[in-house]
Amino acid sequence: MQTRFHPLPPILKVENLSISYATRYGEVEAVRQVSFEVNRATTLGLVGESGCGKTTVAFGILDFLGPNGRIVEGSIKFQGRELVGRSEKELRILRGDQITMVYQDPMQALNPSLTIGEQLAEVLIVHRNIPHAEAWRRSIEMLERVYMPDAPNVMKRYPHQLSGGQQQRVVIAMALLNNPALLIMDEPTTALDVTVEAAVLDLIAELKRDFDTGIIYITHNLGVVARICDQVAVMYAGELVERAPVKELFAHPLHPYTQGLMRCVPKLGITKEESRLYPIRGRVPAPQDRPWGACIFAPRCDYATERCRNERPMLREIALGHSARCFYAGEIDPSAWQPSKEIDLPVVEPRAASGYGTVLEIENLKTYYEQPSRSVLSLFGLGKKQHVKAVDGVSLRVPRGITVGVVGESGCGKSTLAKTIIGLESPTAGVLEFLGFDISMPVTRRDVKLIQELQMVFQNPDSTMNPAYTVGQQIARPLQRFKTVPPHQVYDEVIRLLHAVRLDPSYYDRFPSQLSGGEKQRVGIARAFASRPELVLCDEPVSALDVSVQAAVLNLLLDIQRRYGTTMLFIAHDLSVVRFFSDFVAVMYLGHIVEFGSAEAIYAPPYHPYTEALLSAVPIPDPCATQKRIRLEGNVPSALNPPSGCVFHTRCPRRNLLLDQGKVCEVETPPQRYNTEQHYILCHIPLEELRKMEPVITTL
Amino acid sequence: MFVGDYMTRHPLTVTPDTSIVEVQGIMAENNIRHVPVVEKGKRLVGLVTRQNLRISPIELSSLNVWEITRLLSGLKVKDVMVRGKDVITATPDTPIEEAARILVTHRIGCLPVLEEGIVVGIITESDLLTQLTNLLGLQVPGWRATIRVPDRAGEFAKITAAVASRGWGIDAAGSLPTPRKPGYWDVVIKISAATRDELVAVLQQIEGQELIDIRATGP
Amino acid sequence: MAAGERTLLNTIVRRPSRWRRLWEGVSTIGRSKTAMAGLTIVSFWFLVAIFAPFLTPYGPFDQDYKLQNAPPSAAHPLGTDHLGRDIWTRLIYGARLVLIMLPINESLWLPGGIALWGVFLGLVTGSVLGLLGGYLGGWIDEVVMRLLDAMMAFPVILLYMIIIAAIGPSALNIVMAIAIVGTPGIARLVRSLTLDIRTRDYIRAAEIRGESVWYVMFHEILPNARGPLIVDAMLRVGYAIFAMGTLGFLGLGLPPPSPDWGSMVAKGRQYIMAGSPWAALWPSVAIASLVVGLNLFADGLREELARYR
Amino acid sequence: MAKFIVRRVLLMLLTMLIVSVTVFLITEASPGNVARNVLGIHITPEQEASFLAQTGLDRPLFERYINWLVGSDWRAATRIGMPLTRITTPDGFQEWWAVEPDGTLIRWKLQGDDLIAQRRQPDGTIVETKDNARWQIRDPILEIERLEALRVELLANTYLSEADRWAILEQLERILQLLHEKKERVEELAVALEQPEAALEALMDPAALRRRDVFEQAATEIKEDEILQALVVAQELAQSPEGEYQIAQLRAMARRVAKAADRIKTVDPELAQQMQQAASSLEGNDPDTAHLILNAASIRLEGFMAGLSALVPALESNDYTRVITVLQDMADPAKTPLDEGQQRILGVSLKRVAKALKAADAALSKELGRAADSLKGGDVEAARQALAHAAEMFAKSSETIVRTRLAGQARVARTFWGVDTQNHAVRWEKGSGKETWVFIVGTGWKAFSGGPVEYIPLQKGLLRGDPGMSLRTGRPVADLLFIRLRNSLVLAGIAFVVVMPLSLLLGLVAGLNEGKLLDRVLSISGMVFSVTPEFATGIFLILIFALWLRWVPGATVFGEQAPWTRPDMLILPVLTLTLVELGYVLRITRASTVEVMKAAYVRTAFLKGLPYRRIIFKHVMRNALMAPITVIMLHVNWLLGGIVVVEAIFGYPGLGSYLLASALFKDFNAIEAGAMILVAVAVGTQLIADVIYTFLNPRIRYT
Repeated sequence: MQTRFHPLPPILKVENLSISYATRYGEVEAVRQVSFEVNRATTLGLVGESGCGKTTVAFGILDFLGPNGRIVEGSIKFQGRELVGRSEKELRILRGDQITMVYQDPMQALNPSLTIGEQLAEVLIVHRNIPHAEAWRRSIEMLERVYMPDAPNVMKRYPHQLSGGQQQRVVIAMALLNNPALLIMDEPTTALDVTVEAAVLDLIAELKRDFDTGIIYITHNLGVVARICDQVAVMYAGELVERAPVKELFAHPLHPYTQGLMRCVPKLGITKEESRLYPIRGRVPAPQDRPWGACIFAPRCDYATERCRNERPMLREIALGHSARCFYAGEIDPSAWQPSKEIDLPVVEPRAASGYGTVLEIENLKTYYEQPSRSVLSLFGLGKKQHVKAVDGVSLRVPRGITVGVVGESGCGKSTLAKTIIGLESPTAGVLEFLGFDISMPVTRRDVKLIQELQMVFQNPDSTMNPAYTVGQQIARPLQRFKTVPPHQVYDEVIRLLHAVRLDPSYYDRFPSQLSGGEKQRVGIARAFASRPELVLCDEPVSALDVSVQAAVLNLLLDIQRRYGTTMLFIAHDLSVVRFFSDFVAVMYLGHIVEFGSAEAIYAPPYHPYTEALLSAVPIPDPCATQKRIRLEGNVPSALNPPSGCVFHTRCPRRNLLLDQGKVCEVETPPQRYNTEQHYILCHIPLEELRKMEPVITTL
Repeated sequence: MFVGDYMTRHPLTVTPDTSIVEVQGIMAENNIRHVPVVEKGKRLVGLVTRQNLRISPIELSSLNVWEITRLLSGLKVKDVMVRGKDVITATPDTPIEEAARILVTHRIGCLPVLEEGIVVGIITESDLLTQLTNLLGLQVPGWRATIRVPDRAGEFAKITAAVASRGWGIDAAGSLPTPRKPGYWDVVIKISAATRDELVAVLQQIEGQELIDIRATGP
Repeated sequence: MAAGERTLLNTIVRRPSRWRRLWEGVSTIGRSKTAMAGLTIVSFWFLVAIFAPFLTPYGPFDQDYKLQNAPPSAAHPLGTDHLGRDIWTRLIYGARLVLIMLPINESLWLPGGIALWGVFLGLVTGSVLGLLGGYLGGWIDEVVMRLLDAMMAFPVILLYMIIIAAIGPSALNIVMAIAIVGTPGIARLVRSLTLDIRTRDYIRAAEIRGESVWYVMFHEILPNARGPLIVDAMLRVGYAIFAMGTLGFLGLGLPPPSPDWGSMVAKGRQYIMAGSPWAALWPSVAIASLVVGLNLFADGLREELARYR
Repeated sequence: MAKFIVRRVLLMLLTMLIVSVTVFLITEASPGNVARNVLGIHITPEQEASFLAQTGLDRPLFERYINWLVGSDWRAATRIGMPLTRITTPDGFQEWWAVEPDGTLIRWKLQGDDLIAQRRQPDGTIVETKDNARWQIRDPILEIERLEALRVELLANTYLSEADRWAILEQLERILQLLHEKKERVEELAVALEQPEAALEALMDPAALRRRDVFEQAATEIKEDEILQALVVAQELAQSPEGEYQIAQLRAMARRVAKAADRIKTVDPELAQQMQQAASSLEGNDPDTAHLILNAASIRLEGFMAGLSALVPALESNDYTRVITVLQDMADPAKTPLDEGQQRILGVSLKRVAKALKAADAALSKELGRAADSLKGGDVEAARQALAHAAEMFAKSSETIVRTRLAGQARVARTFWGVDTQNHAVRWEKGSGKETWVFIVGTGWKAFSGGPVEYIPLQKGLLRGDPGMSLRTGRPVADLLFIRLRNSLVLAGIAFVVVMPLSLLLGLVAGLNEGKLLDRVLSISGMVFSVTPEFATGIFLILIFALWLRWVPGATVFGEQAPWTRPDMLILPVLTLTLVELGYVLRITRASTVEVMKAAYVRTAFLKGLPYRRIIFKHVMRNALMAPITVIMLHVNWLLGGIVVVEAIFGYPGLGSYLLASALFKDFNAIEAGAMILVAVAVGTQLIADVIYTFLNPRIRYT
């Protein structure tokens, strides 16, 4: 961007915007007096936990609030012109032309029964009145502009034939076709894998520069904000609580909520021994329960005073360009903050993986799924059978009492590994021993004593509990089934477990629909620990939770693990969480463990090239940190037909480190190279070369 | 240095049916003087400037205050704008000096920039003047030196060679024939990596050239 | 202060108890005009069915030879049929057969009408088949689905006709026929619900506890399929009444002289062109209103449930 | 795609196989007896057994299913020892013939004791020759068993004089002896038997045989008695499914009923009046009313007429023991209670019987006449005595008949497998004395001593395109089925053409206006239409349009005409069908539209700033119609059900009413064929629906 004498007016100026919905509780205000500006070629990040009204603001700008929503007051000035009160027809001309939007789930946002080309071209045809062929040509150009491989062909395909990353590129191309002045992006990368996310974020940054477009970027991920935003607006419970340039915000968060959010996020490169996660207590109030005439954050605020509870603070500018909605903004010193006693913090001490013996021993484990062939012959049981090699030769030893994290992109086989261990899938080959017993059979044929020792915590809080039973019944069931305690003590034991997961005994009679996501997850944990298992598998237990809840659940897990001395296998795609939570980390790619080692070892050179790429893709919640920019090309290959030799060779950015430019990778399976006794890398590149790599992340 | 790089993208536009009262408001609020008029598909149909909106008092003098109000509220952009065929436009690949020439020769204040008939931007006098300041390095802090050189091939190379030999870089440069002194050109360079004394020492040593002025400029 | 905050938080977090939820459910129905209209019609028929003997001075088989095909009058509010029987009396006794009593033989009857029993039995078999197919998958699913496909491919009416023609038209047999015909639809619904529910994590949780297949099916899955099943069952009761009427009309209903609505229409139809439409009209209205009522109720309920999901 | 279609077609075949087996099993579980449906309720057990044998219904389920599926001719051909072939005669009948080695078509019939071979000439004419050379002696061991049993019966028989008994016994012993001696050499046996069998011939009395004929004649005459006819007509109507008559049939029936009414006018005026009423109902094309009235009449007639009508088959079959029983029953006040009117009618009827029997047995006739007179005079006691006396007399006079019969049975039986003129493979047997009942077209049932004893009904099987014979009509199922199918397709087709565009459009409109008044009106009325049973809708429509407004006829009467010749009669059936389907499709379309309108991609389309019409036509419509179109196809099953009911309401001669009649009749060849057609239609449309769906939904096309 070139500098100017005369500053141009902001593209979008939102003032005192309030939006309400008609619900069964009456008219409920979802967004209350929000003000912000978006300038040309800048990105405004709209951050906050779910339910804070971010998306409502986005749809409010386009006045697309559905039949029961309406703008109560406020003004939205787009390029100096008021949008509130415009007719549907006038808005229609703006939508898709001057103001466009990119959505969270690209698959849902694209019409499944129209080709990509039709959906792209019609934007031009409608807004530009140009012939079809011309529109088609320009659409292809735009697809190429967003680095879509094989654009002319993509135009003829249907959405489901593209991968998630490609779909998101299509949606972005669609949004940019008319060279809009304002682009609203609603969590555009949340559904994507971390490596794809990184590529999409790069693309967004580049497009912002080239098109002079003002961007509103809605996200809950502070790392993403730090990476691509220029300005940040923090929303809480429908109100804007803080607004600042990105570096300023991260350096000096003024509002207690912003400060709290930052304390919830695990920082990459810091272990659990070094850092703590401090969850914000309580939860975001539902729109109908929000207090008027008080600070909306007061019930959860550590600094709240009588004034906060009786008077509503206004958004006021504390420093240049930095505003906060807090009476005490600027007076509060975040570094002097002390956790209140209401938050439970686990005591964490470092542990080594020795001396206690092995809980789980996996040797060359393979789990294949049969894939029905597409030929007519398969009807008669003929035809070649194909196998999805979900787990393809994994060896892993889990010592007692420690946590092993498993990371990798989706489709790398980490969930299948968990299912195989727990007994929901049968291994195709290999050794699977738990406490010295063979468990390579489905769970139904395992001894009940072994089942009891091996439990699991699940990802999705909404489906982790059976909606038909109360909390108590669900926790009691494993107690009854495994006869952990005598029948008459079951109730007491359930109450004890509820205490252990910091839930009030009154929760005993509640139904899952009455619980929040974090509470459900707590019940899930209580249920998993009810049988006092030796090993607990955690399959992405926090990835569906908001950051503050995530912090609380992570703390809880750490605490319970310490108290029970449980061994854990922690599966996640978020490297910072894994780093925070695990003692050892296994990096998986296409059914193989490509690197294994202690958490510290994984996050410092030597890296496996894949680990390196993963690390460089992780969004870091620190705008000042620098990160190597390594981007993987293409998609994860199909596990039906994995690449020969090293499975990673098709995407490996480091093959040129080898003398023969990586020919050997295509042919030979890479050797396990041991860096230390407990750290190995599966790569053809010699360790010396790998050690020469620079750390991916350097914090200033 | 083409118009496409320096124009203002996403210019504010109005439609032919916008009332002039509203246009006036928009201009005042955003502090602009030119608004392209577009119809469906962002196709240019005209241009409104502040001049167009000015109504001569003579025209109004015969009317009473109610009639004026009614007249004004009824007036639409299409009644006052410069019609499409009369609007002079540029394309994104027009060189900026060409754009400046057009502005000067036609004595106008702005050029809507069209790409395939669609308004993609607008370039105004002030945009061009901004670029003049950039051209001469006003936007970077450093030393602005004016050197008078004879109108001969290789003179500019002497300057760059001298600067490059010290490992400095030229942040901006420009040259014009010296006014009222034929056979000479004034070269302006902007250097930020050196101190004033170092720079003076180097520039003064160049044979056949004269350091006329050196001063610190910056934003 | 901290304690005070706790209570504030608790008031926000506190959710209604079980009774409260039930009351909310009832008031949900109350909110929907559609559901209320349906409920009114259905309750009307239930009430007249229950109190039938008190609502008419005649018996359903009493004949009056002097008054054949009479139009409505004070003595016979809806008129009489071709044998001089009071149509109102036969209608409300017919409602009993549909809704509140299932005659097994001349002296024994079970509570719950033919339509209700038919749907109930269909629910039982359909649920078991659907759960088996949906949860176990594999060849069991394949077999179950092929069987259901074959039954679904059978035109419903033909299936009814053949079943009733084969096993003869008695109340119990009509119940069986309704159950048999209803089974595939219910099984498919349960199967699709099961396919959805079985992907949930709580099913995983039960499985890794090593729970038996039956426990998972009947304790973990079935309770969660309840909601859609209840709505579906309500619609199915409507269809069962529809089917009963159709069977009666086609001469496959309860053997005469039972006050079967469909048979009443079939008999009455013969006198329409002779100028006495009452005997055909009223039972038609009765069936139509009851089925419409049930559908209105189920629709309204479904809509209200969907609206606040 | 290819895989998908192949898979679906295989599944369709599998489904049809399962369905055909199911229908077979269900019809098998049926307690109702087809024979009674076909022949009336007064058939004798022998007639019933014979009927079942002729139609192959006495065979085990498995065998019948195989016959139905792949035919029985190949099995019959091995029995006969000649290949069989089916030809179609110039007048449209299908005939089975055996093929002789030289290619001549041949079949057989039995005339007296002679086997007659019919040979079909190339020009279609038939040459008859005696073909007794083909008779074979049956297994001698079985014959010995049978004759031993006969000897026991002979010894026990009380109706025979001693002389006759011993004469027959003597010959029987000789025959038995010959059988014992020469059972290994069948050819010799035939010659050796000639002598004793000729002796038995002499014992048979030609007069007795003649009297047998007279009995049969008497039976025929009694059958023509109008009172009895009235009963028969009433019972016929009571049994036949409603709405299943051609106009000509109705007229003929009306004449019979009117005649019967006229006849009993003097005897029972009240009854006569009722029957007159029934006759006029029949004239007015209202068989159902007639049915009701006649039902009442038959109840009135039934008490004693049951006995009288039982007399007919007894006389017909020369079953003197049964004749006696019937007479005794009539004499017994406990078994036949009579009121005054009934006495009068019975009197009239008995008079008639007496007259008919006069030639055959004068004494018996006289006694019956006396009974009739007594009844007329009101002296029931005397009448009963006369009847009892008649029974006694009849028993005495039947000695010659018995002798003749037993002499006939005492011969060695001959047997032969061949093709008869009724399209069966038949094993004939003569000489065993066993009576067999044969249904002869135009004549009715006739008993033969010696005749067909084992049948394989010939059919090609469904897989070879032959759905078999209809039991109800005696004609091949295919003949009528396709005409009926055509009629139904016309009805369904018109309804479909009306329903589809209209309901999709209305559904779309309702869905787009979700929650608004228009939507409420459309969806609630759609719901009301779709859940109101077709017959109720039909009744309402008839009341409004046929009775009240008198715009269109309330019933359809086409006779043999094609339905499109009377479009006015099609209006109400089509309207009924349309309303029900309309509501259903409308609701589905509405729901689907509402769902699609909430989809994220429609939101995208709105936020792309597309004009409303473009969003609806391009983004919403295709996705919204995906569900309804497939559901409609799946709904063809319901549509078929609706057609059955609509056809029943309006008396429309379509496949539905045909199937209903067949189901009520348990005419399972027709049911099976109809079911196969319906299932093929249903599964076929599902297949089409799936194909359409894959073209509408690109996700399926490519995965």
